Amino acid sequence: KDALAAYCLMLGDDALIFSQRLAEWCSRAPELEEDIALANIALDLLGQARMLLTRAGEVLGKSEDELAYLRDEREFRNVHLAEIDCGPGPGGDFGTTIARLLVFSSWRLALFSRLRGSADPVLAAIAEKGLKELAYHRDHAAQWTVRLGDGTDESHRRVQAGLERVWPFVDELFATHAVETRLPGVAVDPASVKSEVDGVLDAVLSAAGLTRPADTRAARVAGMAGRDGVHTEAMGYLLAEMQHLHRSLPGAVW
Amino acid sequence: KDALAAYCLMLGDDALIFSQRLAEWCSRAPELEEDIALANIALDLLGQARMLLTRAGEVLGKSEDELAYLRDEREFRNVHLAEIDCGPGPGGDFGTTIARLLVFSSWRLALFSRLRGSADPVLAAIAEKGLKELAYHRDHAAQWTVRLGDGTDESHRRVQAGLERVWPFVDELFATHAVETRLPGVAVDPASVKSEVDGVLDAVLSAAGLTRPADTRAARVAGMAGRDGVHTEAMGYLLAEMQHLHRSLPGAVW
Amino acid sequence: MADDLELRFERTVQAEARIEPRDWMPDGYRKTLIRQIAQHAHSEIIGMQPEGNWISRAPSLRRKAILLAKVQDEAGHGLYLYSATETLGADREDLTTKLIEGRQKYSSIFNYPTLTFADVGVIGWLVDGAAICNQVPLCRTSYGPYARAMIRICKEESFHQRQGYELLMTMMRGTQQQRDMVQDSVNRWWWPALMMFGPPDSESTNTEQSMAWRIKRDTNDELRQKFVNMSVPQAEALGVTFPDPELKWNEERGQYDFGSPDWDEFWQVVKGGGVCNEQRIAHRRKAHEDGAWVREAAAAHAQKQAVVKEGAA
Amino acid sequence: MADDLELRFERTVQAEARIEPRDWMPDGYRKTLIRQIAQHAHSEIIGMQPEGNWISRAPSLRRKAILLAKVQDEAGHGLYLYSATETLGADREDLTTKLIEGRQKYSSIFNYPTLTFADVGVIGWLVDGAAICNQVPLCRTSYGPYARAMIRICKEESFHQRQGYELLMTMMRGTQQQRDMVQDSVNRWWWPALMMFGPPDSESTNTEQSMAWRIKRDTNDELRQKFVNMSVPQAEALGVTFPDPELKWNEERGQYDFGSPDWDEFWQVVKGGGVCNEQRIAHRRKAHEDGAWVREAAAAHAQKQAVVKEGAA
Repeated sequence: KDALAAYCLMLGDDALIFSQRLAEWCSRAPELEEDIALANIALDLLGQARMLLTRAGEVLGKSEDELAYLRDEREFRNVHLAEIDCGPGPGGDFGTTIARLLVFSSWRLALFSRLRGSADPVLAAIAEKGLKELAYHRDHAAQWTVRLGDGTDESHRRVQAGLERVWPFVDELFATHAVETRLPGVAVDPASVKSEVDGVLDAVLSAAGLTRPADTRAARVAGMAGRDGVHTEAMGYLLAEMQHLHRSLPGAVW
Repeated sequence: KDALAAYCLMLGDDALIFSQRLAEWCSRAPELEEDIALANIALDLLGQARMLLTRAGEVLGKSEDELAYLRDEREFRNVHLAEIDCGPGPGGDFGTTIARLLVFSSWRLALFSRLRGSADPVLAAIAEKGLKELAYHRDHAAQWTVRLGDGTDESHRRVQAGLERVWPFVDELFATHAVETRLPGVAVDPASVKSEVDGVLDAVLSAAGLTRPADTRAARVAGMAGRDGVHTEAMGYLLAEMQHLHRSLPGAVW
Repeated sequence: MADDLELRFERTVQAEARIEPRDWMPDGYRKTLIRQIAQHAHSEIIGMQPEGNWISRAPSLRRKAILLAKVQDEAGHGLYLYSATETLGADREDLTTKLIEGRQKYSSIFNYPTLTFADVGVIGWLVDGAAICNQVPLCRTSYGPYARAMIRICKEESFHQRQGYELLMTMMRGTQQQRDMVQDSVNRWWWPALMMFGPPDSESTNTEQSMAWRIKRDTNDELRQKFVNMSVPQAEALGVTFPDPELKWNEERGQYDFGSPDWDEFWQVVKGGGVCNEQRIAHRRKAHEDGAWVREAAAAHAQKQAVVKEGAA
Repeated sequence: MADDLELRFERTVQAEARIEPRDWMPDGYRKTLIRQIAQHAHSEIIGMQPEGNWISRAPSLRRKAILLAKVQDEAGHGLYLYSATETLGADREDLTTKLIEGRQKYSSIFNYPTLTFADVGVIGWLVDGAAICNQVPLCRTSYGPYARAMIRICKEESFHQRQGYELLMTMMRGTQQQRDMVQDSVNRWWWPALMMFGPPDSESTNTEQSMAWRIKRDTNDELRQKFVNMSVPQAEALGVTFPDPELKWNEERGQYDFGSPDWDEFWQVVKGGGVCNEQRIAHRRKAHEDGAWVREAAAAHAQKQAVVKEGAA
């Protein structure tokens, strides 16, 4: 039961935190159409996050908002890829954002497509619903990857740099976590989708004329990373902004 | 009594919020000596803030930390000049930082030099102690203003742009507030130091070969500005970062 | 011939029928429309900022989703409206340039800062409410693409308005601190909302011709009165007051009397001297400039694709 | 002649007297010193970042002031140490370039992230504690300016260490959540702190010559043991445990036995593969590059002033 809640938090926090990052683009995208598209993706992920946190909350006796707003950094279980600044902040640009979106949505799509067969009917239903959304996210990222890879020298350079920036965080996506091991039939072992995702990424990068970065592996702290609640230094600032108002008005109704 | 507390909050919040901004430079200054100097100034102002919030808290029955960490944005009474981003964030650079420091410290020095004669002995003592610090801050800013104004074309352009950026917020510094009016003999009417400060600024700008920007006046919201708790949109983010941890651990001891 | 065309145009307008992009239209009509629709589009785009300011800090996930969807809708409205100007021969890039160079205006209301989350609700209720009052008549405006865009926009804005009001209702049922936040926000936004209808009729230019062309259908003062009449009972239901001592029911007129906004402030903000004018334009400029390389890349890729297809054909 | 100088140098060092900048010294001694002092200076400067990360978020004004003053002290230490290298003919700008190009190292401990405010206390207690163990012997090092800088630095670092320990003591007397934060932080920092003494003596290079020159005075393993012996009772007083199942008192040796750090991790971090290596260097590079125009302006102004003075003379 605890493992199920932890697993829902893992998947839910990925979506919540990445959605928070994507929403930073709102009113800052390169063109109006893209402002709408990124907001759409952020909304889809926020929706997924809400369902997953709600499911975790059923087990833990907490609401989605208690889980989103009243947990401390060490209790968030999202992967580092979701939390790092890939733009519009100083940590990236649109090219980096697209690189992250491509990796994240290809990975999550593969996970969700297996999660449809989960023994937990709620997770299976969430996966079923999310599948179409994630397919759109991945297509959107793939199209932009090709456009930027093929477009101009500058766009090629930038999206390649974006790939280099996010690549060290890819390893974590496929590392099996103890929580997943404890939920056979319920959770998807991310290691099992690695070759599928690799294939997708290789195809897109090849169509875009981009080079797959060398497989480096971001270091861990005593073997721990995002799934264990050990985050990058960017995470604390993200949470401060996200949670401050909620924490400032205890007992308020929204 | 309430007016005294409000007045202490006004002067205390100016110092607290500006100190928070200056401390953002820590580990980011153009050279090591300047990293030390800006941290020094931030520390002096933080010290002034603590004494002033403590004095306000004596009247209000609150601790300095309750006042710094548990008030909402609308309860902060600092001037806008203290809160705007003048760098190292995207809202400015070292030139803008120096421009703000020059204006702020010239103004506060003039205020404190009259505040030594306050009928409130605590305020008078705080002013006496702060005077030497502020004289150093002003000198430091004046030296840099001259160095940048005289240095290279780029530095001249940047510090001039910095002056243009901060100038709309100067008007608020000299606007008499109802709280000050209600404390004759205790508070200093900021309008009374305007010509003195103008003289100082003109002398520094002239030595630096810089042009005094036209006197524009930043707009108010229904006549209200920082002293009334109406802030710029930058303030909420500053407070989220500053207060988040304190608010996250209610009942904790630091 | 020209007279003939002009006559047909006049008749179409008089008959409350629609002018379509392919129809002949007077130059003044076209220019006035482009300017008006562009300003409206700019307002939607700039209007994303004050509310967008709270997306990252929204205090519940439900409110975050609602707010993000709303700001996204505004981008969508901007898109329809820029498209409508394109049917008149305008160019989106050119209009954007005019916006960020300050040569075209947008609704001044967005030059006020959003200071608390209650502002999100009050903007929905009062600002969108005022916008709807302004826009509902435009659903019957003479230019077809504009009228159709307005129908869709008004529908979505009514939805936003209800959401804003519902947020305020929820907050008013919350803690005292929340109720104070709502009242404070109403105090700050009431007068700027009244200014959204433009200067008093006695000082307003352009109105007469625009009324004749059915681009505009009510005077500023008529719409303002309508808005006040509508808003007062809503405020009562909510439990807030408007910061206007002159506001009271006039039995004789069957309408509310109300005070006059600070028109000096209005003109100051219109002329660029509002709290956030520079910030809003700088934000838009930065987004536009930072995105230039992306738009260039997309164009270059499309160009290459076209060449490939042509070669294949 | 050279032999004569060398002899005098050797005698001075043997006699535990000080070599001063004006004295002759072997090239290898000079180079080794510059490298060692520069790395120490770089460590102070890079070390500002992990703790500086919490200044804006410090949970009380008192802790904010203490932390800001501490990080400022680190900048000061960096400054003394760069000055010491300058007495050996090194150039600060050149050393900074070497740092941001990754050609000179700094203490690997700063490549671990600070994740909670407890880390500020634990860095004070364990990291500064380990640094002091490393540095106290250097107060008697053979090169005068370095030894004098170390005396001052050690004094300040002892102060920082006490402040860090005091913060942890306070937190341990607070809420359960605070106690958990402290234990979690100790778990994350204990092994990296042990690694601060460098690889085991069996794998350490340079040690022998440095010991002969009295640049180094104890072996890595000796210092590590000393640190463990010192820290265990402090942990007990605090009420935390170290994450080492092998840690226990050895009656026979009169010392604590303890486990071996993960030396693979150590080498990975040294080689640039730690959690924050890139981030730390990028931060420093950005500050340096963003400040270039300021340093140029200061130089240009000084130049102009010098010309004016010369003209007047």
